[in-house]
Parts: sequence; C-alpha cells; structure tokens
Amino acid sequence: MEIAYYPGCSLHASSRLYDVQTKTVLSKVGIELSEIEDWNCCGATSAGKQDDFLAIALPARNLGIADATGLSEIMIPCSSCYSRTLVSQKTLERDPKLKAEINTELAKKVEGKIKVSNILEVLLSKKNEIAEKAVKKLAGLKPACYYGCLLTRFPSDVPVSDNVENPVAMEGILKTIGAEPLDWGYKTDCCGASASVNDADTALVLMSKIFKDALARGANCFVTTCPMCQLNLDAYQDEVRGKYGIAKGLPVYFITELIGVSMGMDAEQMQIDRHFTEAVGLLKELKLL
Amino acid sequence: MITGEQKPFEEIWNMVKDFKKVLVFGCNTCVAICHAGGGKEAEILASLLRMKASEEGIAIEINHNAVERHCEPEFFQPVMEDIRTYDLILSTACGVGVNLLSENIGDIPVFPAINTEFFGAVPRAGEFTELCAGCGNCILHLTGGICPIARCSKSLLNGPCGGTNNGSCEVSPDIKCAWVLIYDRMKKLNKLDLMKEINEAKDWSKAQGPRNFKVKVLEEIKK
Amino acid sequence: MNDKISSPKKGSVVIVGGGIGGMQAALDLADSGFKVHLIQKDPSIGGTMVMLDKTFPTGDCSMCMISPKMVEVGRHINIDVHSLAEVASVEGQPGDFKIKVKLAPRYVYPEKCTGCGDCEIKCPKKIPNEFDQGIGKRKVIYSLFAQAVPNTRAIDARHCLYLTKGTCRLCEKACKAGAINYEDKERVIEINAGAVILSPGLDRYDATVRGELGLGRWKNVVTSLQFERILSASGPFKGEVKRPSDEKHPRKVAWIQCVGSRDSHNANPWCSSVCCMYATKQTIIAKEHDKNIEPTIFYMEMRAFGKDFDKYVERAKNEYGVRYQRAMISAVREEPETGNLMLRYADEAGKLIDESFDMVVLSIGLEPHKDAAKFAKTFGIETNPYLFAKTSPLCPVQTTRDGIFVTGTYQGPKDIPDTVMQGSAVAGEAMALLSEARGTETVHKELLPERDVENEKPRIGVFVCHCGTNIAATVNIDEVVAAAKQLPDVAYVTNTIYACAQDNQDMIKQVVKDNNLNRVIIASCTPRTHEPLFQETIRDAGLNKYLFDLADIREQCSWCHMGQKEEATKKAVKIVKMSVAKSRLQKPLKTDYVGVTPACMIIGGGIAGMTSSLSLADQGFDVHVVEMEKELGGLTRNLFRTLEGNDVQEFLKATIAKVQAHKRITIHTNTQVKKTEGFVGNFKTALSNDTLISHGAIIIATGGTEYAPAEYLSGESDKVITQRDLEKRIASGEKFNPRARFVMIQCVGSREEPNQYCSRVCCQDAVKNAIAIKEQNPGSQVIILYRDIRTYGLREDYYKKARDIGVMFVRYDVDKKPQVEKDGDKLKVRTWDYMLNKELMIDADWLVLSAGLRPHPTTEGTGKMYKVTRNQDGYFLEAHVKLRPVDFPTEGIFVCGLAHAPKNLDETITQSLAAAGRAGVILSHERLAVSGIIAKHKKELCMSCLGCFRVCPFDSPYIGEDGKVAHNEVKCMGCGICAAICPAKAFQVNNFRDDQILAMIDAASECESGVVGG
Amino acid sequence: MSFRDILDSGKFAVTAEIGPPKGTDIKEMYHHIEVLKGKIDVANVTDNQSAVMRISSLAVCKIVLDNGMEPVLQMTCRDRNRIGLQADLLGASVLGIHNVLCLTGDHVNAGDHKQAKSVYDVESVQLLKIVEGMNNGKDMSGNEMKGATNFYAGAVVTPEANPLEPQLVKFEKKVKAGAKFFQTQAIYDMEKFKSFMAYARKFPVKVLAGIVVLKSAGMANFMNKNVPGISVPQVLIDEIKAAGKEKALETGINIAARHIKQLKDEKICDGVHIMAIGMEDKVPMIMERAGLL
Amino acid sequence: MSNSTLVYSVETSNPFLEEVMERSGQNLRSCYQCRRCAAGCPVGDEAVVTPDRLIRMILLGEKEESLKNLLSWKCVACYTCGTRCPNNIQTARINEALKQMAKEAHIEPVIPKVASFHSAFMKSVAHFGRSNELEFMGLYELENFKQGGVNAVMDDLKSTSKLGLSMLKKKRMHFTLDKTKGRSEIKRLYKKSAEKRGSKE
Repeated sequence: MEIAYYPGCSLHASSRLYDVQTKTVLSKVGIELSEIEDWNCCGATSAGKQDDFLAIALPARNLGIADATGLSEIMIPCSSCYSRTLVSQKTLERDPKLKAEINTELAKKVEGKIKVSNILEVLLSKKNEIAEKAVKKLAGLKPACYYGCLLTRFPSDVPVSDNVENPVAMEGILKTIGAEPLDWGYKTDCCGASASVNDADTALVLMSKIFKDALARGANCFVTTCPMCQLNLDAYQDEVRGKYGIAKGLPVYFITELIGVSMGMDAEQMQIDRHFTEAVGLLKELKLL
Repeated sequence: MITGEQKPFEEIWNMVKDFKKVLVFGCNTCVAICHAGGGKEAEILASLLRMKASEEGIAIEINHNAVERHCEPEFFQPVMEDIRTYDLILSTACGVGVNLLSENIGDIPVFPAINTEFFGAVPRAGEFTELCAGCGNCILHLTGGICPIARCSKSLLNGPCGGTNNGSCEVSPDIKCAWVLIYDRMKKLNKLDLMKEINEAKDWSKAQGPRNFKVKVLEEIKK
Repeated sequence: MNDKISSPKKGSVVIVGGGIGGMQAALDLADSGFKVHLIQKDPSIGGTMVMLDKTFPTGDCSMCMISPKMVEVGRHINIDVHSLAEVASVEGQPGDFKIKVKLAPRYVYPEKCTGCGDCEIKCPKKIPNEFDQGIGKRKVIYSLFAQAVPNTRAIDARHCLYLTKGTCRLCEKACKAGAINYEDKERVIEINAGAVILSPGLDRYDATVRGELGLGRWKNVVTSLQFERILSASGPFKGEVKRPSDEKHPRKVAWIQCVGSRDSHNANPWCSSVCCMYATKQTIIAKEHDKNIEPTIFYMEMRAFGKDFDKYVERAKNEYGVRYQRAMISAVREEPETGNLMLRYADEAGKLIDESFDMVVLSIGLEPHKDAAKFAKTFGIETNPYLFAKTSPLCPVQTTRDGIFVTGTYQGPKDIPDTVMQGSAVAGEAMALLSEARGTETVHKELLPERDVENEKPRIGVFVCHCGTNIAATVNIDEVVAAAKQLPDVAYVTNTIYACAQDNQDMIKQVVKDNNLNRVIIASCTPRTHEPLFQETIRDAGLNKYLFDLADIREQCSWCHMGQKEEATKKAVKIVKMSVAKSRLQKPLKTDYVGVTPACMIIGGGIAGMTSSLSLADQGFDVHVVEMEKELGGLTRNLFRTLEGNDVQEFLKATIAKVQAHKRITIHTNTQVKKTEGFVGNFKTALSNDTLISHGAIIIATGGTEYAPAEYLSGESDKVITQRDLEKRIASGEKFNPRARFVMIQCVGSREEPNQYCSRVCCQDAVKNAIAIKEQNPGSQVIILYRDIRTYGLREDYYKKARDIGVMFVRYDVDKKPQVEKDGDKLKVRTWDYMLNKELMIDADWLVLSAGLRPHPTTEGTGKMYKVTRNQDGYFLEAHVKLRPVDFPTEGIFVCGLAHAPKNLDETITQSLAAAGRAGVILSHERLAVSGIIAKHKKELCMSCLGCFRVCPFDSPYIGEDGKVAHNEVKCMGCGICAAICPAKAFQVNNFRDDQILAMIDAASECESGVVGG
Repeated sequence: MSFRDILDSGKFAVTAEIGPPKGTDIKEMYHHIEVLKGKIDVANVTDNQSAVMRISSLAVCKIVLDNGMEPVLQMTCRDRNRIGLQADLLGASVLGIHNVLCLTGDHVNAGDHKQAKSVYDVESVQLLKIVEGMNNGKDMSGNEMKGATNFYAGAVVTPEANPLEPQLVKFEKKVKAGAKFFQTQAIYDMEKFKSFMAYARKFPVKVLAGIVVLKSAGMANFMNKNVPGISVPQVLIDEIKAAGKEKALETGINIAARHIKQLKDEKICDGVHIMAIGMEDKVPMIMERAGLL
Repeated sequence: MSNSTLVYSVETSNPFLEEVMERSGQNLRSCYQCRRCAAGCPVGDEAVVTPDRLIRMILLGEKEESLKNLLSWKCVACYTCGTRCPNNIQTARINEALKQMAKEAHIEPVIPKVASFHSAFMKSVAHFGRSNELEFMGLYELENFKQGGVNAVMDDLKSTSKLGLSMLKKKRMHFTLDKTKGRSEIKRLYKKSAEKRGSKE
C-alpha cells in the first residue's frame, strides 16, 4: 500500500532518525511511503504567530502537490506539520474564496481530496500487522505516552480521531507490542518546545511538570510522535533536572523506534544512539537489545 | 391562663426516689392546656418514672390520676380517700394546687412536678407569653394597652431606658422593648401627649402578697 | 382540536415511560375514570428519581417519597404496567390510536413471581450495576432495585449463563414458586387508546468524552449521579461518604458545575436547570452524613431560580459552610501518590490557585434520552434541534401530533416538581380530549355483602409467611406458629411460603370461611406494600377490611436481625403477640361517602385561571371564574412576546374569547369571594356580587404583581423605566435612536432582604428586550448589569444569542451595587467590573430596571380564608414541594400560576393545566370515600383547649356554634396529630386507639399493671 | 467654682469618670484621681457600672472630694428601693456631695450577679423628682424633713438611639422632672449630634457630649453591633483601619480630640463627658490635643 | 492592573474589538467569563494577564493595554484555552492578531526574542522554502542583535551553542542546505501576504 509522505524540515534535519525509523517500520507492515516532491516548510508555529495568510498558504502548496500524486492519503509524522496542514486543508474547505486566491499562485492546485493523517492513525490501521511482526514483547517498559499539544488540539475546529483530552492511540499500539503504558496527567500538556530557544524559563517550567508527574507514576521512559517534543524533552533534560531538582532522567523514544525494537531491529538500524539522553541502556537492561 | 413547665426529670426523680408508693396527680385545667400537667402528662410522667425505677432497680409503685382543678377543693375531695393511700403525691398542678392540696391532705407530702410560670396568652400553638404581672394596680389605659410592668424587664413607667436597641430589650434581642411598642401604639392612637405625662412612682402596696379578695356580690348575698 | 373524528373516542391512554412524571399522569388519569397502559422500557418503573438519595429542600428520602406512588401504580385496578416494553408503532388519530407494543422476554412468569429474591442469591454471575451507576454489582437475574414495581425479577439474557451457554439453571432450582421461564419469547401486543403521553425521561451527559475532567480515568472523580448513589443508604457504600479509590472518608470534596451543559463548543448548549440545586443539596446531605467534609462548588452562575432556591443556597453557605467558588475548572489532575485531585482555578481577583481535593464530583447535565431521534420517528412527532420534543411555550405539553402529549425532561431539562406538574398537566389535557369517553373502559370491583361480626367473640386467624427464605432463613416459623396458637382468641394458625401469591390468597379466603374467622393477621412483610392487598383479600371473604392486621416480621425482624436466629424468632413471636392484642380490640369500620358537586371555582382570571377553566370546562365540568378586576387577563396583559417570539397578546385575546364563549364557564368580573364553606366535593361560596355557587373544587390562581421599583432614580427621571415598560415600547413599535445607549440592571427588588428570592422571569425579559433592541438597531449599546444570568433550560440559547450580537454583560455584586447619577437628561452608571477589577463608567440614555415579582396583595387574605399557608415571601405553599406542586394539604383546593411562585408564561400554563388535571380527578367522582381510619372526637371529654384546632394540617377540628371544638370527619386524614396533642384524650384514631396501642405495649412488655420492679 | 457655676458661666466643661474598683485596693484609683485633678472640672463616680458589684459610689465620691476634686454621684435604681435611695441621697448631702446623676441602671443580666433580684422600685424620671422634692425639704411621700438638700441633678440621654423618638419623649420628661444637666451616651456622628442639639436647645438644660475613645476598628465594630445607641460611622472605622494596628489607638485619640475641639469651637454643646474606660491616664492627652489644656 | 475608572462606550471600544475579532477569527463577544481558559493556561502564572482578562480588556476597549500585554508573547500556542472554551474562543489566535497589530502600530515587542525567533524563522523559509537550523540560528541572532545588541546575542549564544554542539555530536544537525525548488511560488505567496497586510494598514 502506497501512502504519500511529508517529512517536514525536522525529519530532514534534527530528527532525521525519526524519518529513518518511520520508513523502516512502516515498510515492515506493508506501507510504502512516497515522499512528495519539492515540498516546502509548513510555516510551523511561526507562520501561525506571524502571518495568517502564510499559515494557510504554505501548507496549501504541499497539499496541492499531494493532491496531484493521486494517492488517497498523506502521512505527516511531525505534529506541527500535521496540524498546520490539516488546518490549512479544512480552512480552505470552508473558505472557497481563500482557496481560489491561493490556488492562483500555485502550480499544483489544492483540491482537498487527500486524507491528511498523522502517524498514529496510520499505525493504528496496521495494529494487527504490528502485533504479528512483534517478535519481542516490550515487557518492563513503562512508558508515559506523551502526545503534546498539537496532535489533538488545533487553532480551529477540525475533526479529531482520538479523545481530545485523553488520547489513547499510542497506549493501544504499545500494549499490542507488550509494553505497559501508564495513565498519567500530562499527556497533552505543552512542553514549551516553541519557547525553548526564545523564552527558556517558560519552557523549563512546563517540562518540569511533565517530568515530575511521569516519574511519580513510575514511568521509565517517554514515548512520543512529535519531533519537537522529542527534541525538547530529550535535549533540555539536564537543564530541567538541574533547575527543578529532578533526580532521574528518562529516555524519550519515538514510538517508531520501539516498534522497530519489537520487530527485532537493533539500535543502529533505529539510530537509537542519536538521543541526547541515553536511550539504549534501558532497552538493554530490559533485554530488548 | 396559668402556665407551667415540667421540672427537669432528674430533679423530679430525686424528689421521688426514696418513696414507696407515689401518685402522679394531674390537673386538667390550665396546665393541661400548656401540656405540662394535665392527666395525660401525669400519665406520661408516671410511666417515665416507672421506667426509671425499673432501670435503677428500685421498687416503687407509681400510679397516676387527675382531676379537673386542684385550686378548688370540691374537685379533689372525691378522690381524697384514694390519695391518702400514697406516701407521696407528685402534683403536676400549678403552685396554687400544690399549696391547697398540702393544706387539705394532712401528713402526706405533696411535691411539685412543674415550675409554675405566669399567666399567659397563646399567640400560637405551643407558645405562651406573659402579658400581665397581676400587680394589682392596672395602668393599661395610660400605656396603650401594653403593660410596662409585665413586659419591660425593668418595669419602667416613664419610657425606655438607654438599653433599647433597635426596638429590642437590652436583656435579650428576642424581647421587644415594651416602651417602643407603647410609643408606636400611642402614636397610632394619636395619644403621644399622654405619654409625655410623668407617671408617678408605682404604688406597689397592691402587689404585696399574700393577697386575697372577696367577691362583693357574694358577700352581699351571704349577708 | 380535530372535529372530524368519526369513530367514538377511546377511554384509555397509553403512557410511555414510568418515571415520576409518567406515574403522576397515570394516577391522575386512572383515578378519574380512564384506563391507563404504562409502557416501561426497564424492568421497573421509577425512572431517575428512584436513584436519588434525598431531595431538597426538605431532605426527604427520595425512595420513601416515590415508593408509595409506585405501589399505587402497581396495584391500581385501572393501570396496566407493561415493563420491558417498547412502542413499535402508532397509527390512528386523536381519540383512537392503535399502538403496537413490543414486550421483551422477562424469562420469569410475572404472575407466579412473588419478588422474594431467592433466585438472586443463587445466581452465580455478577455484572456492573447500572442502577448504582456502575459503582456496585448486581446479579444476572435481578430487580432494578429493592422496591421495584412490578416486583418481579427478570433475567438479563445478555449475561445469563443458561441462555448464553446452556448451563446453570440455579435460579430455577432456587425458585419455590416455579416462576422461571427460560422459554420466554418476545411478543407484540396492540393497544387501542384515545391518547398517548410521552414521558421517556432523560439521559445524562457522558463526561468521559471530556478527558480533561478525568472521569473514568481518576478513580476519585465521580459523576453527580454516582455521588447520589454513594450518599444513598441503599448504594454501594451504604450511605457512608467514601471515595472509590481507597474507600477513605474524603475531607475536601469539589463539585464542578456545568459539566456537559452550557457548552456549545464541546457539549450541550443548554442549561440543565437542575445541577446548581442538586449540587447544593449534595453538599448539604454530604455534610449531614459526615460533618468533616468541606464542600466547594465551582460554578459559573448560581441558577437558583426556583421557589425558595436562593434561601436553600444561602442555608448551604451560612449553616453548612459550603464554599461557592465562582470559577470554572479547566482540568482535573490526579496527584500520583495520594489519589487526590489537583484543581486549578482563577479566583475573583484573577489569581491562579492550585488546590488539592480528596474527591471531585462532576455535576453532569441532562440530555434527551439516547434514542430520542428514533423515538420521535416512532411516534411521528417533531423535535427541536437538540432532539427534545418540539412544543410551544403557549402549548407546553402538546407535541406536533394531535393527541400525543409530552411531559417531563423529554420536553426540556427540568426538575422533579416541574415534571410532576407536567404529569398532571398532560393528564388534564388527555381528560379534556377524551372527556366524553370517561369511564368507558375502567372497571369496578363487585363486592360481597359484609358479614356482621360486631357481637361475635373474636376468632383470629394467623398466617405466618416464610417469604421464600426471606423470613424463614432467620426466623423459626414453626416456633412462631406454635406460640401464636397459645394466644387468646386465636382460632386458627398456619404457615405459608408466600402469603401474597395468588393461590394463597384463595387459600386464605377459604380458611376464613371454613373456620368462621372474624379477624385475620398475616405475619409477613411491610404494610406499606402489602396491607391493601390483604385487606382486599379478607374483604373478598366477606369481612370488613379493617379487621385485618399485618405483623411485619420481615423489615422489622428477619432483615434487620439476619444471622441472629434465636433473638429474631423471639422478636417475631412478640410482634405477632402485639398484633393479636391489637386485633382482639379491632372493630369493623364504616367507609362513608359524600357526594361531589361537579363544578370548580377558580379565583383569578389571569392566564392561569383561564387556562385551568378551559381545561376543566373541556373535561365537562362547570367552572366559575372569579376575577376582582373588570377584565380578564391579569399580568399577561403587560406581556407582548415570549422569549421564543410568540405573540402573547394574540394568544391572550384568543384565550379570553374561548373562555367567554365556553358554555360551561361563568365569568364573574369585578367580583371577589366573600366566604367559602364546606369541604372537598361540597363547597359553597358567596361572592361579592351576591351570587351563591356550589362547587366541588377550588383553584387559587390569584396571580402576582410587578414590583414598582424605588431604586436607581426611579420616578426621578423618565429615562429610568422597567423592563416591562421597555417591552411595551418595543411592542408598540417605538423607534429608538439608532445609537441609543441602554443599561439594564437585574435583580431590582429581588434576591436581597427582605425579598430574598429570585423572580425567575427577569433574566429572560432582559435578554429578550436586549435582543429586540439590538435587532432593531445593531449600533445601539445594551449593557446588562447582572448578578447571575439565570436563563435556565433551553433559554440559554437566547443568552448566547444576546452576547453574540453584542449585548454586553457586566456582573455586579449585591455588596457593590451599581450607582446611578443624573447627568442632564442622560444618566451615568458606575459599576465594578470583576474581570478587570476596576470601576466602569457608562453613559446611558435609558436605564431599564428588571423589577421583580411580588405576591398579589390579596394573597394574604385568600390564604387566611382557606387556611392555606404561605412561604416567607408570601407565596402560597404547596402540599409538598416535590410531589404535590399544585395541591394544598386541604383536599379539593389547588394552586397555580404566580400565586404559587414567580414563573414564566409556559410554566404558568403548565401548572394551570396541572391544577385542572388534579381538580378533574376529584370532580370526576360521583362520590368520595372517607377512609375508616380517621380520628373520632368525644365532645364530653373535650375542654376546648384548641390544641387540635391549631395543629391539624387539614382543618378538620373547628369551633362549633356552641363555642366548643367539633370535628369534621370528612376532612380528617387520620394522621393522628390531634390524638397526640389532645391533653384530654378526646381524640382517638380508629384502629390506633389508645387501648389498642396500650394492649400492644403490654403484649410486648408482658407488663400487666403500672407496677414494675415490685 | 462649683459644677453648677461652671456650666452657668458658659465655660466649656469637661467631666470624666472615676470607676470604683472591686475590692479594697484603691491605689490605682488614687492615681487616676491624681492624673485628672486640676484638669477636668468634675469627676463622675459610677454606681456599680454594668451591674458589676464594686465599692459604693457614695464612698468613692467622698474620697474624690477629700482629694480636692468635685464629684458627681451617679445613682441607679437597680439596687435600692425608694427608701434606700433617699437615705443615700441624704447621706451624700451631709458629706458635701451636691451633684447627682440619676440613672435607671443596667439590668442585672449584664453584670456579675445575674441571679440578683432587680429592684427598679422607681426609675430615673421618678428619682429626679425625688431629688427635686428633697431639695424642697420633702421626702417622696410628702413628709417634711428636717433640713433640705441642695442637689444639682442631672440625667443621661442617648442621642443616637434607635428608635430615637421614645428617647426624646423621655428626655422631655427628665427635664420636666428637674434634670439640669445631661451627660450623653457616646457620640460619634457629629451631624446626628448637631441635629439632636438643635432639638435639645429648646430646653433650659446643659448638655455634655459623651466621648469614648475608639481603641481599634474591632472595638468600633463591636460597639456598633452590641452597644445600644452607639453607632460609629464607617468613615471613622476606615480611618482607624487605614492607620494600621500599631497606630489604631493613636488615631482613636486623635478622633476624640478632633471631635471635642469641634464641639467646643462650633459651640455645639456645653461640655464633654470623657468616658475613658481604663484609660484615665490618657484623658489629659486628649484634652491637650483638643486644645483644652 | 490599574484601579482607575474605565469609561466604557460601544462607540469607542467597538472598532478595536471588531478588528481583533476579524483578524483572529474569534467571536470575543460570546465570552461569558467562566475562566476555564485562565485555569488551563500553561503560562498563566508567568503571563500576569490570563486569556479571560485579555478578552475582557479587548471587549471593554482597553486598546493600549491589550496591545502591550505579556500573555500574547508568553503564549506557547498550545490551544488548550480554545479547545476547552465553551464558546469556542481561541485566545492563541487573538494573541497572534494582537502581536501583528502591535507591530503595525510600531509598538515595541514585549519579549523581543520571541519576535526575533519567529521573524527569523519566516525569513529562513522565505530564502529556501525550508527551515535550516544553521541559517535560521544565524538569522535569529541577527534579529536579536537588532533588538537587543551584542549582550542579547552573547547571552543567547551561550545556551544555544551548547545545544548546537551536542546536536552535532549526536548527528542531529546537518550542513547541507535543504531547499525547495519551487521557491518562486513561495516568494509569490510571501508577496501576496505582504500585499494583504498592506491593504489593511
């Protein structure tokens, strides 16, 4: 099965490992990702904050390209890109005038027919296959599944496939491969990724709350699908721990690398060594690597 | 009517506990109406005492009876013979009844089971209010029909004291200041001038007990 | 309505849904000559109210209030309860509907099942108990709750091991009555009825949809209904307030209001109307159960709009220390170690506060029931966009299909009294529709002549019931039988497995005849449910029914002394002894009858009185409307449009025309009541126009008045007007300056001493007028200064609309009221904005005061004349705030409209129809039976102390012409208060005479004389 | 100059209270007399104030007199019947005490002997008449006495009572019964007091305004709630509150001084009666700040 | 918050309110002050003004205070407030509108670094069609320099360079520039956006 694929800037850069993992794992369950050609940045949070028009128009160009592929579905692993693209698509659906205006500037016009999916929706559709391919059960792995803001909350109303405030897709998938996800209180709270560079204090306080709750509930790692969140929680962990006196650090996994591990892939294949916070040790401890 | 309230049960029990045969004797007039000392209350009290006796393991025979009035000998004379078989009469009549029975019964003690209160009106079911003190020298015509002797806690005769507080008495916010009531009433009756007259100090001689009087007509007839 | 009905109308009514509203309608109809089919989807009737612990403001146990009604419905000869039933289709026309009803299999023969519950004990499978909202468990063969009606078990086929897997059959073995029927099948029956009443009740918002609130996630977050079950003595914690996670006693408990309500974005846009009050009630009851609890209610607006509601809230605050925090909670977070819940809120000053609570209760709102859409289709009625049945404020209980009526929460969110009111209202509407068919389908029982036993020596028969194992497992029945045989005057003793089973009823009748018994005692369960049944049994055997006595050895013995066999048996023997002692002194009592004048007098010719009069006249009764003013219409004359936009003046005109044209209605304008004498069924009234009228019932619809404000420069400036003035100006087409600036002030003369009540209508009026102004001139400025906006129920839509079109709402506090100053011919209003914490200064061209409602000045006099009480605010006090909202304690007198409390037009119309329905029940009888259990007055013992006269709630003692107390037995309800208070024992209640009670006490204590210890 | 002369002269009079102690230790009372001597015009000696039992006011009046200050004998009707009252009046007269303030007296309910039988054989108005009679050489029953008294009789009035009208009726009666001067209950609202004075000025009597120093906002609130006839306006309470806890007393003293000054400067009444209630030491300071010393 | 009296009138407050409503696409009028947004705002403690109060300020016409409020700059655009708002008001969108309006009114950014960050990001996208860390960081520091001089840059570099170093170490940063070929299209979109904004000013 072929699905259109929009990696976004991060998966080409700071989170390249996620790009690798996603492609590898999905191909194992029979999904072939076809990266759309000559895509551009979605505008991310910045466009939303600075320029209403571009916030819709930049993703629109990608949507036009995607529509032109003739494929029925496009998967966007990055939560920010997913959010921007989905909102753009739904906004244009509601606002034909704006759609026409943008389309005049585009080589490939937005039609609006392609289904925009996040990675969890795609993984969920292959839950049985993932379970079948899982040769290792991730027993002893107690992840706090972290969805972040952008997967279920949007700047304007769009249909959300999971419970907005208590999403459970990630837990569902992880359970099928034998992990023991915990319920906790900060699944969808903001980690402050967008502020970590320009307003670090704010970002640190938000992260500290997330860490404290996950640790108090006995989590031994985070799992996420958002490259921003992953980078933020992973890279700033020392600062958060130092500033808020948090005793323990936690590896922050992409869901894809855990699925990969359960499918029997090693750390190198999954590029697990590219985490800022040591992430291989726990898996080794649990005899998963 | 005369109002009374039953004494605390413990107090009654302490009066009764050393006797062997006790009659709880009710009066079916005034104190029956205020549910303190009628035949029914006498019966209830007798029953409570029996329970208490049984609880304490003390053998007392406790019975009850009642007549229409204790303040007139004619009413209790018919049961006198029976009453004399007891070694204690616990009267639930008012103080008048206790006195009169004591005088008539000889050497058997008569104890009060109720505290006699006052002559009362019944503004509402179960509520009794003192409106007259029986002082023997009525001045209600000067005070708009509201008695400062009975209803002012200091029995003042010339207006409110400084303790009147938003129409209430300094003794309790539940008591209305009689003089504020009188003022309002006099104002309504357009008699405020009368209120400005100084009332002389009260002649308390008419209120000094023991008092008695004779009905003049009957005196005449007797003659 | 439809005058082209060719076939004759049917005298029966189908009621769909047996909650409190449906039951009220069923009883009113069945009591007034109509056959009722009550269709209930669940295995028992009862609806939502049976799940509640206590109801406010009286704190009465909900079950204790509703259970007698359920029993009455269950036993009523003219009500057929079809449980586990659903309507499949409705065909036909008003007066003659054909209704197909699908009966789901019960797997239990209802006629054989005695409800003993032995099967339930044996059933091996437990599933979550939906009645306890999933907190507890129940068996697969079950009754919905202990007091279920019909009291037959049902098997839940989805979970039954035998029906799903083919093994088990334990219930069949356990049932001594042979009532299990695994072969049961679905059946369809057809009912032919004249009218259909829909009262399917409600569902509750599923708060798990909003994950941030933690329901289903954090154990100590419960819904308000779950909390209700936690409070309930029959609930999972037996009434102890515990939290689910660790069954510890919570100290700090938070209520979060508006969960699922007033949220057009994520949930339901409407206000559920009931949550503010039930949350307040729950805090009070919780505090009463456990004084250590510290309740906090997080709310947006305290919608205490009903009669005496504000006072109740004040009581919660001041007497119980309930904290009301005006702030909404965004999310509920569990603290990992303690299971406590962290709530964050912004206080009034804008400060963010984190506060930890031991438990959180979500005040979930009401919704139309889950299959409302399908339901509407089945019945062919229209719904509003939210799937509530579509009605009009002017015809509040009529659906869009003629002959089909709606009541209760299916019409819109509402509380118990409003539901009961609508129950009686639909009954009245159905009575009016089917008046000509009244009595055509009901049955009466033919009775044998009573045997004269007056001079016979007592011959008592005692039947000791096992109640399956309910009694027999704890009480040694043989010992009780043996002991009973030794008692004086006992002629016959036997035991029986189920005294109440049909075959045993026949046995008892036979034994009475064979042994020439003249008294019967059954030692079994409670008189509350079974006494009428057994009385009927001995009546069938030719005995006066008052020669029966029930010795309760189940509720009062085997159930409360479970596991103490010996002591329980001893107690059972004593209970039987007491019963025998009483029975020996029993005398046959006569049931007297009085005739009924089939006419009603209605005091007040406003919309309330007129609505009642039309309904009663349509029901076929003569009506006298007494109006003190020279024209009909009352306060409705000042009302022009409803919030929903209906033309009120048009409606009023039409109503007056109908009243004037109706041949059964006599109108007395410019007239007042001089004096009324008599009692229920037989009143005689002299009017000020010297007419003398005879009537069987009275409806007091004396209305109210509008408060004429003295505040805020009223009278000093012609720019200060009332909401009513403004409505009139708008209605008369006045064109305001397109940039006119309006300031409206709410709660003028309401909700503060001495008028500590909400006038209920003002928020709607303000919103209505504000919308009208903004729609006329979008550029005008309308600012509403309010304390709480109380647009309850579906009215919330209009509040939202007002905001959306730019009406500005600014809250003020009673301690910091707005200040108004004159500024030339303009006005300046200063008020405090609690959001910005600063003073606002607003220039106004118009100041519109929302002046409240007051009781009509005649209320006091009318109250005195009929000896009916009024509440603190001067409105008439109904017999029971929950279940008898239009009745007075005095039979035959009813109340409706503003005389009862402030209310909106639709509510007045509903209540007026209800009053007509209730009055119709009485007037439909040719004669009224007077119970044998009444107080008897011995004049020779009486000393006229007036104790009885003052305390009797029914006014049956009176001061006779001789100046002494006399007693009107027709009015007597046999409550016995007079007998208790009478110092001279001049009053004795039949069958509860002092000699009987004393004989029972003696029998129990075996104490023969007054001597103890000696 | 005697008290009567001072008032008749039109001088702004200042009186204060000496409260007799419970017990025989009178050191502190001596100290108070010392503090006040030469500053105030006369000292009122209270009579079992608030129905709390203390040294008799007559005895203390004598002590005050002996220490060089003129006393006013306060006399209530609560504890003595008409015979006792007259006997004490004669006693006072022969001891050289010539000012008497006639009061009805607080109910025993307020005091420390709640079970006592209240007397109230006569009350304030009648007591004034008794004094008047004795000044004319006759006792209450009209019997001629050997030697008349020469009392300067006064009474009290509550200008801020609620309702006020019945109090004013009584005020008139007191004037009629022979009261020559009035000492008022504590006043705080100048406007209200002025309107009272406008009324009182119709009668030939001297009025001394009662002054009680507010020690704290709490005390003000307490009095508003619990003491009949006293109402402290909110602005004064706010003023004390605003000053903070430390400065509350200071502010209270300033308010009292300010009021006294205003009363004197605007000639609103004839003097003030300072009820120090345990703060006799501060009276000179108040007077000083009011510009009276 | 100041305690001075606010003189309210629709005439004066409406133009600003309407503009915010139009630019943010949010119906502020529907707010009934439940304050859920305040309670749920993750930066509520830091931002001084919470969404509810910001909405009220705009409703009541406190234009200047609204344009200078700290919340708009602290907002992390998590959309919690709007998601839970019963009246569907996304304060994050209001914040975006206010910042743009502030910029157009030449009001200094309350937190300059936030402005620099996003403006740098957008410039970086304009250049290559995609965001490239190195280039973006360069632009960001340049913006920072414009706003706060050398100190601001030095301050920032200390923390960011540390991160950059570990990113390099973990092979999570790359040096080849990712570019979109259809950059002319993107330029046209930028131009259009500028035109649209221009027409508003």
